[in-house]
Order: sequence, then structure tokens, then C-alpha cells
Amino acid sequence: MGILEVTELRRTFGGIIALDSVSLSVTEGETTVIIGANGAGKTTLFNCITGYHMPDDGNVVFEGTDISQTPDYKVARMGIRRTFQEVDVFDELTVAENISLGAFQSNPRELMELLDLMEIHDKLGESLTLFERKRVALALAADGQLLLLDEVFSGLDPAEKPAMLEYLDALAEEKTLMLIEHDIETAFDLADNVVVLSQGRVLGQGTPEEIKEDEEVQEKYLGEMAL
Amino acid sequence: MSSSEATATHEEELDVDLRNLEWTEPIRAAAFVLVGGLVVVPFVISSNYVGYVALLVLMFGIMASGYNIMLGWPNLLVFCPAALAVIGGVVSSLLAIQMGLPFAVTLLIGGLTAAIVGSAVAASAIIIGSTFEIVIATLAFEQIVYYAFTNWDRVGPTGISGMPNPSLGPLVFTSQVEQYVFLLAVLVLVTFIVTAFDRSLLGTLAVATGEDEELLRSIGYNPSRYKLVSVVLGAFVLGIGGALYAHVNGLVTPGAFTLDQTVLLLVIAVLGGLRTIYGPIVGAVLMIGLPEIVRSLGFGDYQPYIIGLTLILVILFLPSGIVGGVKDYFGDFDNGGVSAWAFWK
Amino acid sequence: MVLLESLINGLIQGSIFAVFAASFTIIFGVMDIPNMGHAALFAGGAYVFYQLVNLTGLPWIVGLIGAVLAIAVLGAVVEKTLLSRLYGRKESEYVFGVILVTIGLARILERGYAQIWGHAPKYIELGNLQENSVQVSGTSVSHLELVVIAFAVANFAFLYWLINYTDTGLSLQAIVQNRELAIMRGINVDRVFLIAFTLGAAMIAAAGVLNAAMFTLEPTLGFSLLIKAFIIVILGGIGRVMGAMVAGYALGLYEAFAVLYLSSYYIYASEFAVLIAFFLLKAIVLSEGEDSLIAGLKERATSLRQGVAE
Amino acid sequence: MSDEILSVSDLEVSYGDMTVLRNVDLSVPEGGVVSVVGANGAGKTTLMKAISGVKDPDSGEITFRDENTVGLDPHELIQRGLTYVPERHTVFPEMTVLENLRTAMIPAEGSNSDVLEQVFELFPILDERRQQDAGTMSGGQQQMLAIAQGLVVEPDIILLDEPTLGLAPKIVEDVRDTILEISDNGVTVLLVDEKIQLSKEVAEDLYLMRKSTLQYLGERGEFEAEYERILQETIE
Repeated sequence: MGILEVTELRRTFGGIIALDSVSLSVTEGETTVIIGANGAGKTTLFNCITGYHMPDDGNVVFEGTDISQTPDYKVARMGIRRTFQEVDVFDELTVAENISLGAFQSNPRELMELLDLMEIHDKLGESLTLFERKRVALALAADGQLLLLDEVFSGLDPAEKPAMLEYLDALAEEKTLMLIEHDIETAFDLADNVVVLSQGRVLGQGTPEEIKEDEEVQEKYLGEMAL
Repeated sequence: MSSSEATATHEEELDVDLRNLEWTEPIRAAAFVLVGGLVVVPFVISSNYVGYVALLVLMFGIMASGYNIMLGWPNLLVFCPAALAVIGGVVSSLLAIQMGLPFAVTLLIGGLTAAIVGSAVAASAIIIGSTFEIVIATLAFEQIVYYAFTNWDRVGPTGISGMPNPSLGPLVFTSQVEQYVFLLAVLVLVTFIVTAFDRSLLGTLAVATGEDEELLRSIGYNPSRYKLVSVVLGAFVLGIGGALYAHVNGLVTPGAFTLDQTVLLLVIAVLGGLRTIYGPIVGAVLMIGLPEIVRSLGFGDYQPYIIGLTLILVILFLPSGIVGGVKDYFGDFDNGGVSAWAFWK
Repeated sequence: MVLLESLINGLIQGSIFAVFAASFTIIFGVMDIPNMGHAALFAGGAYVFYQLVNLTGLPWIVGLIGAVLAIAVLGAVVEKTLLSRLYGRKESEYVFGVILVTIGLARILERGYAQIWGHAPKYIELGNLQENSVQVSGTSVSHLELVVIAFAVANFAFLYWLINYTDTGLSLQAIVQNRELAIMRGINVDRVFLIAFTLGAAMIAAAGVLNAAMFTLEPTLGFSLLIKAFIIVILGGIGRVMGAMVAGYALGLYEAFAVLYLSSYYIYASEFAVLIAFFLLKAIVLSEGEDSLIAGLKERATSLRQGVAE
Repeated sequence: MSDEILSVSDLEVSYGDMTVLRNVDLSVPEGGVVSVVGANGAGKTTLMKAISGVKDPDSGEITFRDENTVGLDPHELIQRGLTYVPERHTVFPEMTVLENLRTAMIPAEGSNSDVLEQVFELFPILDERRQQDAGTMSGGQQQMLAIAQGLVVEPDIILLDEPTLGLAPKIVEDVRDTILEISDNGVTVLLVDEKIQLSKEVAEDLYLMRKSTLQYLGERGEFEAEYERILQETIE
């Protein structure tokens, strides 16, 4: 039994099936990476887990509790935190205020030290660079046990990427991470467990090695994803 | 280091932070307003006309401060501050005239009634969600309040008159300068409340609500709550302001609290600067004082032109208002974005 | 007899409502501009007419054309000099800015009318349309009333043609349906905005003249009409001109018949209450994942209660 | 290489702090089909938007028929003969097919009405459904309509953004045939796609977009092998 069990999750928007009986399991302490093409349903999956969308059918069970119909802010308080693709932080609050708001259980100062934010603690959210925003967003999400991170690397310089990898490694020591990642090298580097989504369905799930060897995934999918 | 208690629940967290609020800030702001207000006293005594304008400035300063709480912090474009104020005024007047209750009691009940109506407005605004629709719905609500009072035989188009002067126990404020000092005291109190709200976790969460509800939900807060608190608090201050207006003037009519007053309050708040402490006061001085100066120079009633032009110019060229603009240039004046509960203090 | 009279009154009032709302929705639907100054333009058209015809003594048809041209030019200037500066702002600031700027404009214009022409109600003459009348089943209908209805019909026929059979109309539709795609498909949005605003202003000026001839003319005569325009536009569907027509006539008829039983305060209050209720229900019905109204209402109530009590 | 109709040099585009395109160079010869492939998020759509005038670049040059077009609006580019068909078969849902096409013709003032008939010849399915609301058609039909919207202005070059996204395999074949036909009629095509399959069949030159930069992989016959090589390299 993993920390998060998703079973037969289904979600439609109008006539479009965004998720079609998606099942997956996340083991505590491991890092799970979701890969899949544009429109495969990755962000919808995150939205359903975190309560932004209610699934039409299926269950999301977190630490033994069914949260599939729990509103988002309660899910967050139970320990599932997320970041957004648009790299949301509070623009009109300082870095420190941002992080203090997000920290219920963790120590904001430690979070800021971990993510090298002490230097800029009094900068307003709106004046941050992308990499700084990403770190603040990460700190906002870091308070839970299960962190759902949506494309943490996109838009970063090649030089900033290793630093981000280190932050994720540090977080992964104490937390369970779930990532959406486009870059397949990075995905395989980080992952203990890979889930391949395609058109709302799970195409394959396993360790990076298993996924690389999976003929079906390889053939249908990995080729295009690699680039 | 209040945030570090690993076991703190959400609710305790809030309380801890509110209790840890640095009271020096609100006290300093209140003292600042008090001193500024007292400096004007000699002018108030010197001329009846100046006194009259000063009373208006104070009352609109109070009401605009209340309105600013809902506009500035959670960014809710509620368009019925005049309705909330007139509710406070009517309730307080009726209680005083018909039941003979003391002013302090009627004032409070007036404010509370406005707050209760405000909670209904807030709930509707939360449900409706879209900014534009909130504007229209609250505009319509304000009209309904106007029709209801006009049509109600206790109030009617001619309104209520003959309510007692403001008083506090045995102290009755009859002369202009007495009323000025009393109103100033209320404004000082309101400034204190607004500053405390701004520096509290609650105020910060209200700002966060106005900025990004989705993000706020993702870190475990329910934005509806902070919208509600802001509107109710603002409505309470507006209701108090309306009650003061009624008793100081000795007359309250539904027609005196319509869209015109809402626009006036709006322009005061926007000109001064949304989400600033002193903005509404600066705005009131300018928007009440300036037209009166122009009028006293014999130019006739130019207030609508001044209001209209100010709205257009501020929106086009100075979106953060005067106090907000000063803040942008000089930093730490007013509430420079530093919260008392910030954890490294 | 009373019913026939009410029907005619309803149609006349409805014609004014419908034209007001249609001109409003062209601006609103295409540009997302809730033009709070629309009522002031409405009164402005009538004042220009009053100046040209009653004071200067020109023939009424010249007055009408003059009024339409003057207000259309005013509209174009406002769009070019004030509103176009706001288009680049992000959405929430745009709505806020547009509402406040147009309110400011309305205050200036209304005070200007009062200063130039005085606060007192004005009566304007439209040829001798007001005096002459025809008998319809024993009810007297003035020529002016017929002109008002005919104007509304012609106005909507023109709009129908414009929207469905001209490039300008296609551009308007395209922007309402998907602004980003309209830009990609090469619609010159700046130009269409200018056209929409000018057109809306021209239409409202003509309606203002007729309204003033029917009733009286005061600087702030349009404000209650403005809120009603919101009701009509919203119930008729934002950006839908024909929806505005149907809703406009419906509201006119409702008022004409309701006045037989209710005082006007209750009528107006009931209209505004319906508007608020409509917003509330719409928000509930449209929020995703809720299929029944009752369930939706319950969920909202729970969320609110939690917001307060937790 | 034949005459160049469109070229991009040293283009840089960003949204706020996020740089989406860096040092992008691209050359499109007249009359051919050039394809850009790359993963979602690599910046392909941004490149299309920059070329078609929807998004202003931060720096760099875009030259269309010897004119620097940076700063021109989409309608000005359409008038010069460059048109863009956005991804996800975007059409005006509440307009009929005919109205959609007439709307698309607005910027090309004075274009002849024969062009409508020519386009209907190319897309018989649209001819049958002239009066149908676009929103009620299937995804494939909407994609055809979107391409037709691009063609009614008689462009010299048409930019197609992922024209096969989300379409069934049978429809993908139709789209491929349409692209070839457009090219046969002398219209240059710049195609953007996530997968290489379509490009293998239609493209004469292939570019690969990876992480905000663009790389030329060669002409048809060369680029397949090059693509495979890079693919293998990345997986390992």
C-alpha cells in the first residue's frame, strides 16, 4: 500500500476524456515521474489528486483516506502540496511572507536556507527572476508529505538546472515527490518510478529500466518524447 | 518563530500570529493621524465653514477607510458602500429616535447591522465570483436598498431627522469643534483597526486572496473566508461612518446615499491609494476639500468635474494612487509590505 | 382596453430599452467594456438635439443627424484617447480601469449638461409628431410613438444586416467568439473596437433624442436605464444583439403590465433582485462538477459555512 | 537551394522572465515544405507566433520576401502573403463554415471570390457543409476548415501548427494529402509537429527544436538518419 493510491480515475470535460481509468500507486519516499505528450492528461491528473477537479469516477486514497471528493484547500492541509505550471507565487508579498504563509509544519527559515532564499527574503514576489520564482514556488509546496511538481525545469538556463536537481534531491530525502517532466533524460535521472500517460490512459508504469525496455512504450512513444 | 511549532493547527497558527502582532505599528499610525488631526483644530475653531468641511472630510475619511478594506485587500470590487453606510445611519437614527437608546449603543448596532448585511453581500460576491458580475450585482443591490428605504414609511424620500447629537455617556458633542474631536477619535480608532488588520496574518491572507486564489488554496487556505472577513469588517466601518453622518447632520435621506456617494467613496479610495492606511484620509482631504475651496472662490460646483477628471487621470496615470505612488518611490512609508508576523523578528 | 394600452406602452418602453441595450451590448460584448458612460451619451444626444432644434431653430431632421454625428465623434474620441490606453492592462485591472474611467466620464458629462443647459427638465419637440395621433382599437397612439417603434425595428434590421452580411459584422462576431483567433486570422482589432464604440454611441444618441421627445430630458435621465441595460444585456446573453432585443421588449412589457398591480418601486426592486438571483444561480449552475442545482447550492452553503465557522 | 521566401535569424523570444526561443535561425526556400519537429514546450508554437506577428520577439530578424517583418501585425502579414493556422483546429465555433471563410478573407481586401470555390474544390467536405456551424463539426473537419481559412487569402506561405494533433490516423492521411496538394499549387508550407512521421512524408527540409533552440537536420533522405542518431543518443 503506497502513500497514494489512484484507482480507475476518470475525468471528462464536455465530451473530451481527459483521464480514462487511470490507476497508479506511489510509494512513500520514492520519486515518481509522470511523462506524456501534450494533452496526455498529466496536469489533469495532478488537478484531480489535489482536489482542483473532482473526478467523475474512481478514487484517490492518500494515507488510507479517500480524498477524491475533498476540496483542494483541505487536501493541501492533509499534506499534498503542488506547484503550478505558471510558476505562481504571491507577487505582492515578500519571499519570506510567501514562505511563512505556506509553512504549517516546517520551519520557514530552514526552507529558505535549503532553497538558498535567505539572501532575497525581503524581495517582493513580482521582482523575482524565474529561477527565484521557481524556488519560492517550490518552498510554498514543500510543506506537505507528498509534493506534486509540475515542470520544475521548464524555462531554466542550462546552468540553473543542476542547482534545481540538487534542491529536488534534498527535498526527496524527506518527502515523496511526484513530478511532471518533459525532458526524458531528467525524468529517468530523477525517477524511482515512471508513469507514462498517453491520451488519458496509463501506457506503462515501472522503474526507468523497465520503461526503457518496454517494447510498447518504446515503440509508440519514447521516440518522440526523447526530443 | 511562531510558524515553527510542528503541532500547530491552522486555527492556532492564526491566533498565535494575531496575538504576536506588533502593536507598535497600529499605535504609531493612529498617533500619526491623531496629531495630524489635532493640528487642524485651530482652523476648525476659526471658521464655521472650515469646520463644516473638516467634519465632512473626517466622515468620508472613515467611510472610505472602511470601503478600502474590501477594495484594497481582497480586491473585491463591491459597488454598494453607500448602501451599507445608509443602513448604519438609518438603523442608528431609528433606534435613537424611537427607542431612545444612547448614541454609543445605536452607533454600534448600526455598524453591526451593516456588517450583517455586508456578510450577505460578501457571500453573494463569493458565489458570483466574476469581478464584473459582482460590480453589477452590488450596484443593483444598492438600488434595491434605495427603493426599499424610499418606500418604507418610517424613512421615505424625505428621510429621518431629529436624531440626537453624538454623545458618549454624559458627554454630548454639540458644537462643531466637539464633534470634530469626537469624529477624529473615531478616525484614529479606525486607522488603528485598519493598520492592525493590515499587519495581521488575516490581512496578509486577504491580500493573497485578492492576488491568487488558486495558489492560496494549494497551500491550505480557504479564500472565501478572507473575502468574508474583509467585507464584513469594511461594512462595519461603513455602517459606523453612516451612523456618524446621520447624527452629525441631524438628517439622513436615502437619496443622499446613492451611486454618487459610492463614486465619491471610490474616487477617495482610489486617489489616496488602494490598500494604504493613510490613502483614504488623503483622498478625503483632496476630494472633499478641493471642491469646497474651488466653490468658496466663487466658481460654483465643480465637484463632479474634479471627481470625474480625478478618476480618469488616476486610472490612466497613477494606478496606485497618491499614497501608493509615494510608497512606490520612497519605500517604507505607510505599510511598506512588511508584516509584523514575519518570522525572523 | 387597459390591456391594449399596456401592450402599446410596453412596446414603446421596450423599444427604448431594446435599442439602449443593443447599443450597449455591441460595445460590451465585443470590447468587454461595460460602458458606465453610456447613459451620459444617451442624454448627450438629446441635449445636442435640444440645442440645435429648440434653441437654434434648425429643422428636426438636421437636429437628429447633428446629434448622432456629435455623439458618434465624442464616442470615437473617448475610445481613441482614453479607453485604448487601457487595452494592454491585465484583465482584472482592465475591468476596474474601464469601469472607473467611464464612470468618471459620465460624471463630467452629466455635470457639463447641467451647467450648460440647466437642471430643469426640458421638453423637446420633434416636428409635430407628438400632437398627431392615430386611433388603434379606440386607443390613441401618437405619431411619435409609432416613430419610436419603427425606429427600433429599423435599428434592429440594420444591425441584423450589419452583423450577418458585412465584413464589419463578421469581424465583430469573430472577436466575440475568440479574440485571439480573430487576431491570428488578421482581424484589425483596434479598428473594429473603434467602429464598435462609434456605432454604439451613434445609436444611443438617436435613442436619446426619441426618449427625450417621449418623456423629458434631464442631465442624469439615463442612469436607471443603464442598470436596466445590464439586466437586459445579461439576460439576453452578452454580445447577442438579438438577445438584447428580445429581453428589452420583455422588460418593457413586464413593466407596462406590472405597473397595473405594483408601485414602481417594487417593480424596479424586483427587476434588480432578479438580476442578482440570476448571477447567483448562474454561478452555481455553471460551476464544474455540479450537476444539480440543489446539490450545487448545498455545496456552496457548506463551503461558506466552513469558511466562517472553521 | 532555390530562392528563399522566409528567413529568421538570431531570434530571441520570451514571456516575462522565461526565454522561450534562443538564437533561432531558419531558412525556408520558396515552394517547398519545411518542417520543424520537437517536443511539447520546446518553443515551436512561439516560433510560429513570432513569424506570424502574433507575438513580438525580443530581438532578431524575420525576413519575408526581403522585408523585415518584425513589428508588423498579423493582418499586415496576411496582406503580404503570410498566413498562420494555429494548433488544435481553432475555428469560430458559432459561425457557419462559409462565415468562417468570409471572416478569414477580410484582411485580404479585394481578393477574388473564385478563391472560395477553389478552396471548396480542395475540401469537398466543407463544400457540403457550407451552412453548418463550425462548432458542431468533427475535429478533422474543423482542422480542414482551419487550413481552408489560411488558404482563402491566397498566401505565398502558410504556417501549419501541429495540423494532425488529436486526429484519427485516417484523417491524418487526409491532412498529409492536403499539405502535398497545397505545396503542388505553389504555396510554401512551414509545418510544425511533435512527431516526425508526417514530416518524413512531406518535408523537404527538417529542423529539430529542442529546449528553445533550433537545429537543422538536413534534407529529405538525410534527416531521417540524423534524427534517429540524436534519438538514440538522448535515450542512452
